[in-house]
Amino acid sequence: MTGNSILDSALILGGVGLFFGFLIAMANKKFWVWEDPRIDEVEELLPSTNCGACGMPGCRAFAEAVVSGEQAPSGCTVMGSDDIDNVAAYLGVDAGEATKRVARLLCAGGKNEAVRHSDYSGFETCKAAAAVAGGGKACTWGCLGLADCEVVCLLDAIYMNEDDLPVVIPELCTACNDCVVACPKDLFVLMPVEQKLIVQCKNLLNGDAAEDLCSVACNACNKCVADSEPGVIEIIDNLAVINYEKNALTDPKAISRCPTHAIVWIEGQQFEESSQELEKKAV
Amino acid sequence: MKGLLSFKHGVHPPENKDITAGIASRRFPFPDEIILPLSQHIGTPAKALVQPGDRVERGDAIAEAAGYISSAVHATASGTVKSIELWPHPNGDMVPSIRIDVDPNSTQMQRPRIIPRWQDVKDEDLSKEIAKAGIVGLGGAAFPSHVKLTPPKDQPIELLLINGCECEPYLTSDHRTMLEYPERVYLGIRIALKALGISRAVIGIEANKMDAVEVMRKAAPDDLDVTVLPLQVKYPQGAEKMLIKAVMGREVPSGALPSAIGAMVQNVATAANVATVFETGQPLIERIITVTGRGIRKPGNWLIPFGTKLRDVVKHCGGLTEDAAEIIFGGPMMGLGQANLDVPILKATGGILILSRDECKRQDILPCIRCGKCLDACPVFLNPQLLGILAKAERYEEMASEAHLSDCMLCGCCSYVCPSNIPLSQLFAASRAQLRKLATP
Amino acid sequence: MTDSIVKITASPHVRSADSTIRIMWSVVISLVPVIAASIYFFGPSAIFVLLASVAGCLLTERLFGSTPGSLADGSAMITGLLLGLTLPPGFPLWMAFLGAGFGMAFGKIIFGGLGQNIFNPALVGRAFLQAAFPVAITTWPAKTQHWWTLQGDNFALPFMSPVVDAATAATPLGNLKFGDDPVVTPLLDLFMGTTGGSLGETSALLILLGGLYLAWRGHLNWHIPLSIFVSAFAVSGLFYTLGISQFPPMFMLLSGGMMLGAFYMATDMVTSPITNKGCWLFGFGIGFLVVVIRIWGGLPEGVMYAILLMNALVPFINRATQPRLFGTSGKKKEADNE
Amino acid sequence: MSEEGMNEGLEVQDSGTPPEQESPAKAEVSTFQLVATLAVAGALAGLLIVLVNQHTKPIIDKYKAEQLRKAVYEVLPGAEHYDTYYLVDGSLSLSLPEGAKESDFKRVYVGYTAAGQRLGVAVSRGESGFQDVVQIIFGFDHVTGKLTGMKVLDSKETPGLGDKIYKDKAFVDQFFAGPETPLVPVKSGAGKGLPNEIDTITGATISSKTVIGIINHGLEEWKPILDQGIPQAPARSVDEEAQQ
Amino acid sequence: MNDQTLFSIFFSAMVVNNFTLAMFLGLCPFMGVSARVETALRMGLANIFVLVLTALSVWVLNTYILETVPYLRIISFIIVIASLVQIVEMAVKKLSPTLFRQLGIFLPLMTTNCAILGLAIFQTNRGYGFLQGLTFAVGAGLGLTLALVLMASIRESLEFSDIPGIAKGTGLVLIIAGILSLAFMGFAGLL
Amino acid sequence: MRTTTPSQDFIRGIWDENPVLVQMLGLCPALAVTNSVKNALAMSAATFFVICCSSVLVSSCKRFIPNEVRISAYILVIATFVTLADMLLQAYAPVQHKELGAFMALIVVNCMILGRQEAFASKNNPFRSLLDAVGTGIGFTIALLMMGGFREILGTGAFLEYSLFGPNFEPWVIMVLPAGGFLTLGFILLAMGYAEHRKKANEIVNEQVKTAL
Ligand SMILES: Cc1cc2nc3c(=O)[nH]c(=O)nc-3n(C[C@H](O)[C@H](O)[C@H](O)COP(=O)(O)O)c2cc1C
Ligand SMILES: Cc1cc2nc3c(=O)[nH]c(=O)nc-3n(C[C@H](O)[C@H](O)[C@H](O)COP(=O)(O)O)c2cc1C
Ligand SMILES: Cc1cc2nc3c(=O)[nH]c(=O)nc-3n(C[C@H](O)[C@H](O)[C@H](O)COP(=O)(O)O)c2cc1C
Ligand SMILES: Cc1cc2nc3c(=O)[nH]c(=O)nc-3n(C[C@H](O)[C@H](O)[C@H](O)CO)c2cc1C
Ligand code: SF4
Ligand code: SF4
Ligand code: SF4
Ligand code: SF4
Ligand code: FES
Repeated sequence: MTGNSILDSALILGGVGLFFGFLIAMANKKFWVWEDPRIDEVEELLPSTNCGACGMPGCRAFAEAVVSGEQAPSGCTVMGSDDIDNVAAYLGVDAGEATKRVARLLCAGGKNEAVRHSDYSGFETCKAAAAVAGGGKACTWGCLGLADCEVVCLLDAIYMNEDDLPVVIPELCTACNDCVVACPKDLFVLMPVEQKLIVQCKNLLNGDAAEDLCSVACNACNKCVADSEPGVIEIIDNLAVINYEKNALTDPKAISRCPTHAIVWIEGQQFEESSQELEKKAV
Repeated sequence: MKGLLSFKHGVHPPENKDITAGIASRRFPFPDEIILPLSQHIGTPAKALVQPGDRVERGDAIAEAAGYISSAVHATASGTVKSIELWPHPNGDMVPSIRIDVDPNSTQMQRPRIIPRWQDVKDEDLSKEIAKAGIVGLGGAAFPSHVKLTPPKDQPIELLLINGCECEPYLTSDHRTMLEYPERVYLGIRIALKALGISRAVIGIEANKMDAVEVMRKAAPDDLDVTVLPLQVKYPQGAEKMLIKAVMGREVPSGALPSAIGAMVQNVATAANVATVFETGQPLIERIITVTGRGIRKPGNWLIPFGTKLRDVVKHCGGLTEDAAEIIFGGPMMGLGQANLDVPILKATGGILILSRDECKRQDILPCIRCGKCLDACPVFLNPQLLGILAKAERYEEMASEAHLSDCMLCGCCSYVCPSNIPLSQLFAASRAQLRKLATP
Repeated sequence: MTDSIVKITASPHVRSADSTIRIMWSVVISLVPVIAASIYFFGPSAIFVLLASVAGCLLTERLFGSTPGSLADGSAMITGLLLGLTLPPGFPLWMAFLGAGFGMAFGKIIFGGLGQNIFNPALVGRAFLQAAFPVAITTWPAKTQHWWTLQGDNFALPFMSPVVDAATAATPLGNLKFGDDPVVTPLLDLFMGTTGGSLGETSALLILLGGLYLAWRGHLNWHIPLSIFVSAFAVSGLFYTLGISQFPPMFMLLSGGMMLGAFYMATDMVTSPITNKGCWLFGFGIGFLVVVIRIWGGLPEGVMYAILLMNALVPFINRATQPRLFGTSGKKKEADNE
Repeated sequence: MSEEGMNEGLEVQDSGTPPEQESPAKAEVSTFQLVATLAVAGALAGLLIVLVNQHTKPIIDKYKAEQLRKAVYEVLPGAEHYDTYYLVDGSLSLSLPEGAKESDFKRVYVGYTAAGQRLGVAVSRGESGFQDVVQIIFGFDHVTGKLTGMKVLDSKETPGLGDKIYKDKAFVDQFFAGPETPLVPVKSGAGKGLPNEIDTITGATISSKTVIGIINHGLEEWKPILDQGIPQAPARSVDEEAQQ
Repeated sequence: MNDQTLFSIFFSAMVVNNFTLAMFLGLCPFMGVSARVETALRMGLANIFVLVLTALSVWVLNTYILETVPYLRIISFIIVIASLVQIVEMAVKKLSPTLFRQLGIFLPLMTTNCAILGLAIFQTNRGYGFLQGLTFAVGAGLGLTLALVLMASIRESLEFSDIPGIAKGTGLVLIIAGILSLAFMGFAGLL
Repeated sequence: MRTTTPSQDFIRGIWDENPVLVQMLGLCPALAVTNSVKNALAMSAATFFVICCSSVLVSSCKRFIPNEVRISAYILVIATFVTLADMLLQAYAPVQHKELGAFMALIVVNCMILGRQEAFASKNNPFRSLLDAVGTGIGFTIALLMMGGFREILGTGAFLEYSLFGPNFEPWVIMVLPAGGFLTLGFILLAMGYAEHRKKANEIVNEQVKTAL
């Protein structure tokens, strides 16, 4: 080793650096492309590990996807939840809904109320059962109780109760519409929590014909119409229909004389459970 | 059996046709009540023409077609209209239906009317007469026949195929139709040929009905260019595309109608009923229906008026046996399971099958073992295994775009062979329903 | 039955008699002659090794399997038997048990259980053992004098090395490839099974019979063994006539795990392609790889690796060999491209 | 799945801050700055590395030479010093042609006793074994052709199996027992007692045979060259040796 | 100097000593980008491209510049790779946005992919010449692509399986890689 | 933006965001050189050295580095230290150096290190960066030791070459092979997944009970 080699190596490395620095500078000039500056910002917030675990080729690509809305910030597995919040906050994710909405079930005919005239056997999903003679339930509008909605709800906001009816936990429901799409009987409706008066039935028969199928069916007796402010409830096709335009006028009196309890006033969760069931859960 | 014309893949379930094949058809007594749903066919439901309290005679039109693809409904017995209300339909829904209290004292005669001579009707107007008589395809789909008889101008029909395959196990109604009414079938063929403006027809019959082949050959009029062709016994030989493949050796292009390759398929019973319209003036109000299976005491073939309730049929046929387990409208492969004895018999009901517990034993559903048997069974060369896992994962769009769900005939071959008992065709039916729901906002 | 109907189900309302459970147990039954032969040739050691590996499989499935009743479907039994049949008779039982547990847990259960695995569980177990205990799994004790004498050191203590004092014998493949004076074992011996080797790789005849029975019953896809044999025969025949390899083609087919692999392991429907076209490709690939590994590889036998490698390709093959839709030319429609 | 869920929850509660619209106006970076950064950094790095290299190189070189010397002495038991001969144009030479790179030439090491007597020749050579190339050095008496020793310099053979070619003393010792060449591999215990037999390792036949193959091929290659005669090395003193 | 034949270099780099499954190179992208076949294939192609580029530059560096200062290898290689990748990325982005969307976005991953530097180092250590280096790069690249695509097709088909909760994610991917690696041992000794 | 305390900087990398086990970074060395504890230690030590030095240097010089050549510059810094570590190891622990082989040089491209420079050192002061680097380095060491220990014990029956089970132990050769590397990391992740699963299951039950009551 001589002093020469010190010079050599400094020169070589410096030279290589010079060369490529120059190249990069040139390339930078020549190949400049405008980009959304937010991408840079988001990239700053990302962990920059370029691991690709998000399925995107590298953090920058992920940042682009997040900025363009194709990916949710939570797609990054490396970031902690605080960091995810930061990214979401930076991008100004929509403010929460002004009025909270939840999914409500328009059927109360569980296995203890509704008549089954046949046993469905086969693939245990509501969609599959609905394709076979309506699923074996006498009321063709009613809930089949095979829990497609429970499965599809990503937030575990739905559980099936002892009556084989899906119960929506209002605190967990984000009104994502998944259950509405999933139910082959179209029994879910998203509605504001303030709408407390609900007809839990879709049966279009009247009188005994309806009650023969289900003990909590709306039999179109008109009592609720009489018991509420005019125009709030109307019987259409043998079913009580509430006009939510006039939601302010609704009041619990409407349900007082309903012979089948098809119409209900809900202060939170549908289908309150018996204390017995709660105890069983707690164990 | 080998060496006969057929198609690739398919299955061969036990035929069980001997239960009723030898029993001649008899007229079914008129029940006390008739229920006639306004939608007994593919297309828009018909529009009622009567009010509760109206008196109707057998053969009167009580609902008219509500559009081009729609079909009229006629009173199948004389009596009084009781109401028009929601009533259970064999497909599981509640649909608006006309209820008629049958007059027990009526002679059940039709009103006299002028019957046009079919030879004199203009070719184009034949289908209008057929439409007026409420004729729909009796092969199962209940597609209004007048629509099929007026093919698009740019796709001229060259060959009329008469479908006498009756590939569904157990059922023998088409078989009996051919044995008992060969002349009517031929008259129906003449009328259809005239309506289509062509001259050649082929009658395809599965080789397990050689007596029908004989009868049809014997009855063949000399002046008609008709061939009676025995076909290999294989399910679903009677499906339109399979029949065409077997007879013409050509595949109906995916997504296209048979008219794309110049073919038109009509069921033998449909042909026979077309003939009746011009022979006696009777619209489509009754047909031969096979009541069979080991779950019914007295199986047989019956000429049953539509709208008769399942309950009445069962009662008249001796009732259910102890181990009856399932009631099915149609054959065991594609028929609809019935949950309610109040459902009425429809135009498309070719048979009522009551299976005993042994016949429809079912094992647990196991995971798919990727054996590929379903691929080897599917007559339209789909990949039911892939469709199945996609359906389970609820990836309906992919089913349609990647796996060609729309080409599935729901024939059930895949479910039939699946050793893991996966109800594939049921999943596909459900997926289609879900896709339809997603498409309509 | 009265007014109310007991059952409604979807169409079709009748089903073929075939069932997965029946298929699986038929496979077990068709293996009985092979098992009997292995006991005949190797004595009680064969029973012990098979028991250990079956026990490992059943226990693992019972403990970790997703559904409690999954033992009844017979697939765990098959895995155990087939793994046992690929092991040498003197194999320590603790190793057989361990390999069976590994194969079941990481070859099957972790993928979600029956029907969902990518690799053949029995072969995953064997590959693990081959890599973990390469000496023990290639130790073929020489034939003992008496039928009832144990071979090798079946009862080595867990985690301890087996002690083998008896002389070791060479398998037909090892002999031809690594032997000091390579000889081609007579085909008749291979056919009847009077040669050394793993429990199940001895009698080609019995395996052939079992396989044909299954093929006749429709429980295995005959395209696979056929294509394996065709390609192995053709490729090895080519190299043999060119003078590049010392393996005569018939020897290639009858020796080692070829028969068992082709009839029982490559045909596992879960881990083989779904279309017949795919099965042809799969089989050709296996046959080719076996020949290449046997002729040039560092190991005398390549059936296991060939099958595992092709197993890995199955998802890809499945993608590439979708059936042609009725009424289309088979080429992807234009619309599908975007 | 749950992550998406998390996000879903977030959307509801979080009132969200509007995006910071003031886009950080990208300051135009001067070309000079880019070039300078890399060049200076490179030069500094080079400097640092060279300094450390100056410190470590002698140690590393010494270690390497030491390793080689040890290996040569090990496979030529009794040797006290050795000379490196290069194969230049088909014959052995002690020196390289002007300006040639050392690494381009094949070489052998000729070992001497303390008395300056030629003991034998050591050759380093590699061939592929079970996993990858096995590199060994072996010594032999170039007159009688008998082996004097063998040492594995580099191998990636399977630990526990192939690595026995250097860990299994019984196997290695056979090469020091002066077997005749060419060597013949035999299964352990199956030999006929010939003087050129080597017992292979059970379970690592391939690796064993690789070692034997390397030696046989090495001899085939070098024997004819050595038989042409080895040019005499200039006598050297013990001091020189120490300096090397 | 190295006298391995081109075929053996190629075959060895591709299967026998597969970079991913036998040599543990480039595992981070292997884990990350192997979820979909399309992506995996593109990543593989981008890999091959950069590997070839690297092999070329390394050969130039080795033959003309680094002869006297071997200890500067690591650092020079990596500067060259990092800069080249960056420049190519910029160029592709500008010149062909389509190509950039398909391949270019994988480029940044390359700088921290040890397969690339690994190739440079092995190429140097084994003294590969120009053609040998190129062959090595292509073989290694194809090997990476093979492993990526295999893994991706397996993972895609597993989307429908009921993977037990604890195995969802990387654990299962590693086990599959382990089994693949076991299977690739079948090629041992082939060359 | 991020508000963390210095002690969090330090702790984080050790377990909760362990670079290998959680973030899946730097997998190549973690799998390649962990067939013995000794190698694992040597690799950890070298990596530790490199990550600490580069973090401090990068965070001190961050002002001078233009964005466009950021990556090149970081890599240059890292490569310098790797070269130094390489030479030092070669001089003072030649045996280990040989065992680690090319992976010593490959520390340069260990995405974990570059990741820390990009994500942390380039935005924080040298002290915090050092803390972060030390934490990450310890996390890396822990992961490597877990793997090395598991593989060496099963693969050779020894720990740090000290025989644990006596001479009759049958080594599991697979553990020291490449496949064993993948499987070992797989096992560790499965075990962690299992622990996580249990924790979550408990939480869910608790929550359900809470919401139900
Ligand atoms: C809009 C529409 C138009 C149709 N046009 C014809 C036609 O022109 N010719 C024909 O033979 N069938 C026509 N069909 C009927 C179908 O081809 C087919 O016969 C019917 O759907 C029932 O067949 P299947 O019982 O085999 O399912 C048409 C169907 C639809 C929905
Ligand atoms: C799977 C399947 C099986 C069928 N089997 C028969 C059959 O056996 N006999 C029959 O006439 N029609 C059968 N069809 C209906 C025919 O496809 C076709 O719709 C009918 O023959 C047309 O005649 P139509 O309009 O007069 O009903 C079947 C359809 C499908 C999808
Ligand atoms: C995981 C594994 C690693 C192996 N490693 C080696 C090895 O390093 N060297 C070797 O010669 N054979 C190795 N083998 C090859 C087998 O042990 C082979 O059967 C053996 O070389 C044949 O020798 P034998 O006749 O003594 O059994 C290995 C096999 C396996 C499965
Ligand atoms: C023809 C046939 C061959 C089979 N071969 C194997 C086999 O080689 N290994 C195995 O573990 N299971 C085998 N099985 C059983 C079963 O398919 C296997 O356990 C599944 O891979 C588990 O999902 C076989 C089953 C059949 C029907
Ligand atoms: S699926 Fe969506 S809308 Fe339905 S209950 Fe769950 S969170 Fe609410
Ligand atoms: S609400 Fe709908 S999806 Fe849910 S269980 Fe009832 S029928 Fe099924
Ligand atoms: S139901 Fe559909 S997928 Fe199944 S066999 Fe029939 S056509 Fe094919
Ligand atoms: S027949 Fe059933 S088990 Fe076999 S591949 Fe098809 S769906 Fe799977
Ligand atoms: S350490 Fe990340 S790719 Fe190798």
